[in-house]
Amino acid sequence: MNSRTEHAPIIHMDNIEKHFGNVIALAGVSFDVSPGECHCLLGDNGAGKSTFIKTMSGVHKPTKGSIMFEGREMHFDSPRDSMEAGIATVYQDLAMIPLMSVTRNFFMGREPTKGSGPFKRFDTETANAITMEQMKKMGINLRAPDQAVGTLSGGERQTVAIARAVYFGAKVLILDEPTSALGVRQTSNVLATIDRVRKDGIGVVFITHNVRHAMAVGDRFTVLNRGKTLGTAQRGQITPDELQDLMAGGQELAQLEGSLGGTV
Amino acid sequence: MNSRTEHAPIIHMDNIEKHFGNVIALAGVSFDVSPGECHCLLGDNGAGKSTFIKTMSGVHKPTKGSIMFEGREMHFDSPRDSMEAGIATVYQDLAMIPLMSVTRNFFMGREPTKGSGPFKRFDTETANAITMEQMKKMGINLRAPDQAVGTLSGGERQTVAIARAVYFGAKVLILDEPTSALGVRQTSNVLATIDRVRKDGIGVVFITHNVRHAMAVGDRFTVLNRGKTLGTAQRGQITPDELQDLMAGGQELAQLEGSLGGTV
Amino acid sequence: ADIIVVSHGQASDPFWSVVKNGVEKAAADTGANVEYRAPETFDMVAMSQLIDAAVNQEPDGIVVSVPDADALGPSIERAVAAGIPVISMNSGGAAAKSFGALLHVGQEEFDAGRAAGEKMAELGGTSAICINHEVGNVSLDERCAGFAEGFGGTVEVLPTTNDPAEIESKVQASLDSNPDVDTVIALGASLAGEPAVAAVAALGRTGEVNVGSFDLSANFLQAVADGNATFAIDQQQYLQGYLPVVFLALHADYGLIPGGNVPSGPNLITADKAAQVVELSAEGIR
Amino acid sequence: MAADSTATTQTDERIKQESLFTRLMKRPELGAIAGVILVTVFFLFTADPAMFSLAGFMNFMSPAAQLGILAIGAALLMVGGEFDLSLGSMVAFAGLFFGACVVTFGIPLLFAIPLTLLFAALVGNLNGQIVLRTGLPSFIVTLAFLFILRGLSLVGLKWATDGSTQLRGVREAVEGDWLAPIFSGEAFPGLFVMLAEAGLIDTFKNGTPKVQGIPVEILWFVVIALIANYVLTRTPYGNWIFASGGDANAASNSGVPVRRVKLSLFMITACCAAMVAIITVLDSGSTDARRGFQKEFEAIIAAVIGGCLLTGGYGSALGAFFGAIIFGMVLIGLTYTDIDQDWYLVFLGGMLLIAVVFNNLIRKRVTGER
Amino acid sequence: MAADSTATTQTDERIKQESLFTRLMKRPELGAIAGVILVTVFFLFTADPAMFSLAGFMNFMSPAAQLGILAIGAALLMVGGEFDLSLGSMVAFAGLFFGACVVTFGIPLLFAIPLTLLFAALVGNLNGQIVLRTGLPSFIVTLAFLFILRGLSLVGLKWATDGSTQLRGVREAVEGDWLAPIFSGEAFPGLFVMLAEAGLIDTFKNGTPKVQGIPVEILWFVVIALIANYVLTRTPYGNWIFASGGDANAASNSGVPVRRVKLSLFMITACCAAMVAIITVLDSGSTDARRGFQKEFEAIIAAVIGGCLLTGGYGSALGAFFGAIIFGMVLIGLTYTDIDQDWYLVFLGGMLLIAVVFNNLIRKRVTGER
Ligand SMILES: Nc1ncnc2c1ncn2[C@@H]1O[C@H](COP(=O)(O)OP(=O)(O)OP(=O)(O)O)[C@@H](O)[C@H]1O
Ligand SMILES: Nc1ncnc2c1ncn2[C@@H]1O[C@H](COP(=O)(O)OP(=O)(O)OP(=O)(O)O)[C@@H](O)[C@H]1O
Ligand SMILES: [Mg+2]
Ligand SMILES: [Mg+2]
Repeated sequence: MNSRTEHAPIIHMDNIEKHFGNVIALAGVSFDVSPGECHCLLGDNGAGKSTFIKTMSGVHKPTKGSIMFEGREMHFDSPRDSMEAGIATVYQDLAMIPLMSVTRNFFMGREPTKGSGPFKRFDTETANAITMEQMKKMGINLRAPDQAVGTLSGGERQTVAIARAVYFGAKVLILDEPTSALGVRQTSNVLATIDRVRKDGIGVVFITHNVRHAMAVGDRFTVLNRGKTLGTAQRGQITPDELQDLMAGGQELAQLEGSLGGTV
Repeated sequence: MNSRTEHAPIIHMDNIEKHFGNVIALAGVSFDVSPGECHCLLGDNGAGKSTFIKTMSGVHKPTKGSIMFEGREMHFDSPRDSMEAGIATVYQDLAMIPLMSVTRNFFMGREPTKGSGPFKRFDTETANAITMEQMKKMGINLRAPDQAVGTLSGGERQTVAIARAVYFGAKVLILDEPTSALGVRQTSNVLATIDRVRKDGIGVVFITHNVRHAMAVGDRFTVLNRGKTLGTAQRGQITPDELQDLMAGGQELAQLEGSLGGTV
Repeated sequence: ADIIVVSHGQASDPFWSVVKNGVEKAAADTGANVEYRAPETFDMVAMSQLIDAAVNQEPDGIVVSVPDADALGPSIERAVAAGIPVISMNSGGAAAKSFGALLHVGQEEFDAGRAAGEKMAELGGTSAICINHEVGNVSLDERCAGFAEGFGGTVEVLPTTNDPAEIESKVQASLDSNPDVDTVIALGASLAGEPAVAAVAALGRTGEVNVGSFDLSANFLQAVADGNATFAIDQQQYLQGYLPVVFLALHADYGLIPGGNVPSGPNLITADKAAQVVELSAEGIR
Repeated sequence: MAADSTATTQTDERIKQESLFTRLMKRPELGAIAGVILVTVFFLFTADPAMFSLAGFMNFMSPAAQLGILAIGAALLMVGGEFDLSLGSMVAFAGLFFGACVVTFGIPLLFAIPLTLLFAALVGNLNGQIVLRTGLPSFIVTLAFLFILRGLSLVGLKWATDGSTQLRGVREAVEGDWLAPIFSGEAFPGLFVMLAEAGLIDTFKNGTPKVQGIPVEILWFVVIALIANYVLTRTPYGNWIFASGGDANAASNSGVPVRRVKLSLFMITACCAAMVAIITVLDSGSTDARRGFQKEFEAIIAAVIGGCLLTGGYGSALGAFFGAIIFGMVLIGLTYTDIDQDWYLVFLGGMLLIAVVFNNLIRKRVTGER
Repeated sequence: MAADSTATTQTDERIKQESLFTRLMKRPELGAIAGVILVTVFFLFTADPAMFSLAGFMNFMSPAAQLGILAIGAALLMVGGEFDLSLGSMVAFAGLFFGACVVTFGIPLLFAIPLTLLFAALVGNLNGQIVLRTGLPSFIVTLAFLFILRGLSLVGLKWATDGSTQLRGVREAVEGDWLAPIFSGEAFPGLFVMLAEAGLIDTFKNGTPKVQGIPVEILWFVVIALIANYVLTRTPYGNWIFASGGDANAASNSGVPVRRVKLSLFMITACCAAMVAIITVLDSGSTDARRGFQKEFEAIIAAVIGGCLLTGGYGSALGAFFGAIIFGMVLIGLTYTDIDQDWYLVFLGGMLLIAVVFNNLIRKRVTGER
């Protein structure tokens, strides 16, 4: 695996705060990702992970704090801006339109075209073929590319979102609990995919609640708790059990674990 | 754990088929749950698990097949019917109204009242207190019970749905991937809860993609694949690795697993 | 004989329902097969399409009202070109004649307005409001314009919707904020005239403020008879429906047609005559 | 929605202190109050002072009340996720039914009023049944009923009057009926005479008070708004309405009897229309084929001004209450000003826009950002 | 939506065979065709045979075409998740602008037409800007413009004509302008004279053909429908429209420029209204303050009949095309029957209801169940 001192970070978030009305979701979080690194963002439910990566990808405007992208300070006004800068995101809610077909969702906002001038049109055949192929790579055999996303199963839908982000991923790939609804085979595929894109020099931000998934691909681990950073650790500096304790907010899990037999 | 021969099954689904237009989602699945048993329903993405439990809880009408509840044939016309029969369900999409508060979602359809006659009204205080308490039991400290569900984090939202089903659960509790978005601590709580309600004599149907979660609480394991039953096994008759292979549809996982280090 | 009547007023409009009753009476009297058609709002484009539809059915005669000669002209010319006799009624007589209509039965809205204005001026009015319950309906606009010309003093147009409660409130508001107003003219008796009478009464100024109205309604006539309102202007629109149909039926059967226009109004109904008309109005004849 | 605020006992470091003002402004109905204040201030500066005399107040409140009763029905239905475009035609149709009961058949009010409400509820039920059975959008189904009921009113009127479009004589028919004062005219006339004698309110030269009482529709309006607000925020049924409108699928999956809720809402809305019909027919003593024309539209406007979402699942009855008042004030208030009446529609539109933009701005400023 | 159907090479045991008929019926526009057929059959039995002569066909198609051009604009906007209630007022306002250009300022059509379209686009842009900046529902914002534009038309007309509400003399002003035949009157008159001489089409007694050509609005209607359909189903922009309407948040998160899409849709819709204004003003030679009254309503009806969802994200331009034809046929067709005008609205409503219920039934029967 790459060692992180090799490269300057591609994105660096400094002391980010985010308030919603009177709710303080983030109370100062710093974070960075380097090219070719998989940085896992971990933490309890409601810790602020999703809110944090949404400020990174331009959905939310930070209340305070700065975002440096490739060394320059950036103000993303919309997700389109961050996308153009080279950040691809799988949101926890997937950002899909249920009434639209799989293909149309896959290419939403970045449609392939053929023809030119006024006859430049959506290249349906190419789009369909790419969609089927990318989905197959992730272990899902779609019945037809024009099925509405709303009628897909939970895991199928999640796979579409991941395949899309990976296909268009440029410099940074952000994955918010990408494996939560996936089957065994699909999960393996996604983890393998993370491994592959990282080797291509892309920076990956990976959010998960599964310690084993995190340990399988992570180079660094940052744990959030109640809107604050609890700490960051390099791969090898921390055991799975320590990490699990951190993720649960440092609480005593021994008793529960005992009754259920080890790491969950 | 209870041995399943002790009781007659509380619900018995026989040879269920379900077609959506030209899509065959279920091609004949049989399944039963006994009181005090946790029956895990496993399978690949798109295997038909959610569709199956939705026919069980009255959301879908089966195209073919029969449903026996406590020995009598039942035709659930709506989820309300199945609920009244004593089935509580956590749907994969959670069935929550984003614009409504946590409390209102928690008690939706089964509001506690005070007063009588024309002055019978929603007992907000009781409802709020119960909601906060049940959420705390699951490991989530809500800021306020009147926060809109749409602004909760993914895991917080899932916890509300689970806490609701457990609170109202009567004879059968169906959980469709309840732990997918949960943190470590919350997952432990949910597994412990399953264990507890099972001991109270409630039949539990538990859908998950996580072999470790299934092995931790399951008494029986049924695996679906492409709309058909692949097989059923008793606890102790099957090893986690065998189960994992079955869940992935019996495909060869060795290679992937090798590169990522063991069970995912 | 088959005769089609195309007007610009909806069947639910109190004024036009009387026209339609006249049409029906004529149909019964002559034995002709008569259809009455109108667009559902004041819509000249739709009306020209209805005339086209009538022409396509090649009846023995067409009766039209002509509130917008430019818009309806081509359709009328098409009817004439097709050899269908056309009689205009209610409005637009001169223009219709130039398109080839045989004659006109009715009264120009502008002239009726002027007659009302002159009467109000004669009663001593100096400052008036004209309640327009369908702004942009050209025939109503003309009534107001004619009224202004005949009246001479200041005339303020009060635009309203079709809702009697709102009209009553607005008239009250208008009288309240402008105490000089001594004359109220309504462009329709049941929609605007009755609420206007109620508003004046609510302000305790019955008798001080003269209320007049176009067209008739039983309640308004009752108010005239009781002295709460001054007059109602009747254009005897029953005739505008009845006569053209009878003329066209006779034309179809025997080739007969009168040699000139028939003016059906205006006709001011004041306290002395009002009581006799109430019952007829309640039956939709006046 | 805003009903369940408890004091959480422990404090949480993840919550900022919030002022009372902010907390109040989060409620949808209070945004509408901001609109009312803005409109009032505007007219205080531009309109004739007569507008804010007691008589002027009653004068703009009474059309607002008639609209408001419809708007509250429309708001409940919109929160429940459906529309009723046949509302305005229902006013005419129920008015005809009521008028015919009273005049043609001479039924006393004690029976005529419940009969009319029952009849309206039946029509509402039919609307709802068609929407629910066919799964068509309520927009298109009730639109068909907009036409059908309007047409039937015309046909029925002609039948009931032998050819006229106006049915009259209601006032004579109900003369002396003890129920009439509850549904028409002014309430508390004695009180106002006393007030006038005490010199507390304006009188005409002859000593009778300028305002003889509170028009009953205003009282009905307030009562109905309070009941609707109570039902929506405090009862299980209210919770079901929000749930059905927010996501019918999720609500049904959680055990809310969505169909029954929606059906009952269609019936309630139709009854609101019938209520307005009864009040206006008794007040004016007659009914005609144009009654309630386009009121469905105005009712939806008032509900939206009051914070209802067109997509359902969000809104408040009190919001619709204030929305109707805003609309009524603007509608009548412009007559009190000096603006050229040709510009009337321009001002109406402009005022509406400013009122909603303003209340939206306040709400946004107060509750946070992207 | 239905554009992307490829033949998946391998077959899947989880898919049943599906007939061509079933596949066709799944498309929203084809449900509307079922409605057209039903309505046609109804009138074949009840209406004067003249309705289905060539002249009769042109006669019901030309209002359908005028409505349809608006309906297609409304449908695009609805698919994009917004409404434009100012559509009808925009017809009057653009008509006034165009009329004033031509009559008052004597500008030739070559400039007057683009100017009018540009002007309409500006107003549409303003609408859109307000909706997007304030975050208010487009329903309430465009409603304000419904009033404002209608009011401005009235004021403008009075100004342009010195006090009348009707501007006349357009026909004289454009006499001889080479662009006029493209936007008014009938196309291909020569062809129809030839056909008449050859005895292929009906003539009046005096020998002139009953139909002098295809009214240009019908041609425009067809062309605009085809273009809109192409854009919606075949271009990236079309995909963005569906996405923006389906879930603006999700679309924006996926990189769709939602604001730009919605803004452009508001402008397109306004241009459709201006187009109708130009055609009707040239055709009738005049314009008045009531032009386009309630057309916004009819346009939305036609779009909904054609399968558009009010909630956005679903619909088709061809559906709106057929929806407008259904509406136009019912509107004019009833005048070819013997029904009494009093019953007109009842039949209009009934026919609409039956047509949508029928096309819905067919679609449901064909595509599956709960
Ligand atoms: N729009 C909002 N308004 C108010 N509070 C919000 C909003 N969005 C998020 N929150 C609150 O901010 C906190 C952080 O939410 P976030 O979604 O970032 O958590 P998370 O770490 O992703 O949790 P999970 O693992 O459950 O997905 C939560 O407590 C949530 O209730
Ligand atoms: N309404 C529908 N219309 C058409 N196809 C559907 C519909 N609902 C489900 N399907 C299809 O049926 C299959 C089974 O879906 P289901 O949601 O039951 O899968 P699942 O086993 O729950 O998968 P996951 O683990 O991903 O949640 C999927 O392939 C899905 O595409
Ligand atoms: Mg999250
Ligand atoms: Mg599932």
